[in-house]
Amino acid sequence: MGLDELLALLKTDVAIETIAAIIKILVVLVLCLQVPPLMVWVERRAPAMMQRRKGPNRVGIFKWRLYGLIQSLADTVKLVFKQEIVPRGANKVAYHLAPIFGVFTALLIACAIPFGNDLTIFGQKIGLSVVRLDVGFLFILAISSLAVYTVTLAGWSSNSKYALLGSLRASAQMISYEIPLGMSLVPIVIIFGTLDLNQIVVNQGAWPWAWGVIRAPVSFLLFLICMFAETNRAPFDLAEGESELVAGFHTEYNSAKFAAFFLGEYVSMFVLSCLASTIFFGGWQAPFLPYEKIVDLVGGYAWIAALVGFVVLILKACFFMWVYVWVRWTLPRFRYDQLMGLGWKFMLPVGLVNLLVTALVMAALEFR
Amino acid sequence: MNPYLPVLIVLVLGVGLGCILSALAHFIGPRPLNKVDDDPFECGVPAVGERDKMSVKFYLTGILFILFDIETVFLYLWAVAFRQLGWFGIAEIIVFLVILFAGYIYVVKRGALEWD
Amino acid sequence: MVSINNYLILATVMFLCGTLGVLFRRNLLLILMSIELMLNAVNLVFVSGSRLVNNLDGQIMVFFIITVAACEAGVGLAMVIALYRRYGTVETSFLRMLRG
Amino acid sequence: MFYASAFLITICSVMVVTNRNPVVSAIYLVGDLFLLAAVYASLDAHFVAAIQVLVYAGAIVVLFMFVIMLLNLGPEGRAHLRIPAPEFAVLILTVIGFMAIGTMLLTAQPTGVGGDLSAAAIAADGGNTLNIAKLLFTKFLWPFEISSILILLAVIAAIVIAKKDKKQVVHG
Repeated sequence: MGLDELLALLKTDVAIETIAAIIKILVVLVLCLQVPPLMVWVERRAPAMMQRRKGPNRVGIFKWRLYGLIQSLADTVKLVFKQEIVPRGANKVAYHLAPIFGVFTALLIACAIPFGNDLTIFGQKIGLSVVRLDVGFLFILAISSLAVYTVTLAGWSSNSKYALLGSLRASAQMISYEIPLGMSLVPIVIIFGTLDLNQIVVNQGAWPWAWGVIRAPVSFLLFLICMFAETNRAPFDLAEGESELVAGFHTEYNSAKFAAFFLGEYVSMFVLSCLASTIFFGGWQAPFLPYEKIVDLVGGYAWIAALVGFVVLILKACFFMWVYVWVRWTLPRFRYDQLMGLGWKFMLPVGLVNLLVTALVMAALEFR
Repeated sequence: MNPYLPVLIVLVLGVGLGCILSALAHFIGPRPLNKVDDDPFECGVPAVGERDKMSVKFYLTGILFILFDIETVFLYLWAVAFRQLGWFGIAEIIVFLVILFAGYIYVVKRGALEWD
Repeated sequence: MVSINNYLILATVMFLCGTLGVLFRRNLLLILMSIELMLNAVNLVFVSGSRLVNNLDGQIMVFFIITVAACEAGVGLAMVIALYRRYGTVETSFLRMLRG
Repeated sequence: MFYASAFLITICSVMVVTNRNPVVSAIYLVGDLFLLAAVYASLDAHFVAAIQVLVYAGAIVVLFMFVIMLLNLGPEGRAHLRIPAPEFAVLILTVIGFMAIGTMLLTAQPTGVGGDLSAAAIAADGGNTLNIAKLLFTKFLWPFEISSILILLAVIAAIVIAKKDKKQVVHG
């Protein structure tokens, strides 16, 4: 086969689509795998900064310490080389399955997030998310509802009282906050009239006063609270209240499986941050700079504009990641009855009222 | 191309990643097990007694979750067709929500959401 | 597209598994799970049939079936819990003795 | 694609029914439901696929898990090999019923009566979810409202049955 034929083959629709899909998958995977080590570093250095201490800064390769960044690397290596201990009486199937659930649910949600506007490559329209579905939102909710199994299976299988208690608490918390999470997003669907995440970003535009956070502020607050609760992060980290439950559902996990839990947790934090930016903060839209204008500015190269959008989205997500850390070291932990009360007795009614008010206002504006 | 094909690929990669992490420890980590290594963790004290039975509260939360979950799905369906359905749709959903809210009030009144 | 018969065969296998579970398992929870399996077999028939005759009604039926299944699971499991609390077991062979 | 998932679904279904440990059964049930969602997706029924995972795998089976954990159920003993006569009759009847349906479908292949449901046609019409929504809130208005009453009743029933009354004597 000659070179020309090969090039012609590469320009067919199927080939372009396939190559684009592979690239997108790789980008998402690589991006998600960068998050945990970086976040571990941030979570050590940020509180150190807040509490006026130094934090880990000793580990280095030769003389490069990179402000303690190498510590994450060292920890990863350490975790992998640790002895693996499966507790006696543990259910093997469930015990080995739990961390896997955690990793793949987080990665699957990342698939639905649009990292840029649609690109046209050789006359083929390519959406910059791994998967583009007309059930977009529901896909995310569905996959995130599977994340409960990580917690349930891990706690149940490890044959330990602490783990079981921690997992029951954590899973009850996760399912309780899934309802307000779902409800907080319904007004967004009403306002933007679509379940497609990229369409929502396009409809928000580049002007911050048209973004979701301004049009549906109550939804944003509900979503923010649910974000913390779904990932079992402070102030909702009762599942691993160190003083009562040792480490919660992953008490009996060690070595690389423990690392897998970490990976799942941080990736899902990152994905939820991306989601929050996408829905409420205009996603890949740079503030005050409409997409067309960026395309003009960079001389008509749409892919550079898409790259700008990608960076903008990551920056927005980083902001939310910072909020995660910030809140963790600022707010005290909730009590369990307060936590469940907040979810069921406050957020659920507020979510419903928010939904109805949004619907009535939109109806009054749109159907005369 | 089926839109779910990339999802499948990521699913396989994700599961593979989880498996690799699990397997790594299995093959790299030191093997010999101490006698007490695989004891369930009890803060260093030998484990006592059976696992306790759990409060039925968790179960009640579970069932309420299912039912409100379905309600949310109905709400999404309505929200998607919001513009096509118009005021008629709003009237329908209000009837729907009123009926379910009656259930919610019953739940609260019966104290099924109290954690003591 | 795969022929409808294959979907029906798959549904049959699932339904039979469910039937076997309901008939021969002694654990009430397993019986409830088997019922879910049977309901899913029915759902599969509905969805593939909806595609076959090009009519969305089948998919809406599935939606209602899922609603009913959720309610059934909720109430059924509540009964399992109540029975367990009363008699300390969920084995049908024991509960059968309750028949007057 | 279909054959792979069909094969796995069959295995999972058999495992659900035959496994002695309820939690492991529940795990296989999740696998079953997830694979079924994949089959629905391959039939372009995206909405049904999504709620299959959201409600079935993400909620109903979680509830099963909760109950199993709550009651702390261990593996059960081997089932009796003796097959009671009435149950055997039911089994035979089921097989015969399925064979009847199969023959019916083989002899009279039903053909399209409604609109076009191919992926392209659905996309042109605003997507699977929108179509289902429109149908649900017009043609299926009454079932929709009745299902809300059903949910209400289920809430009340579940709480009445499962909740321990303070007045009642507490067993165990």
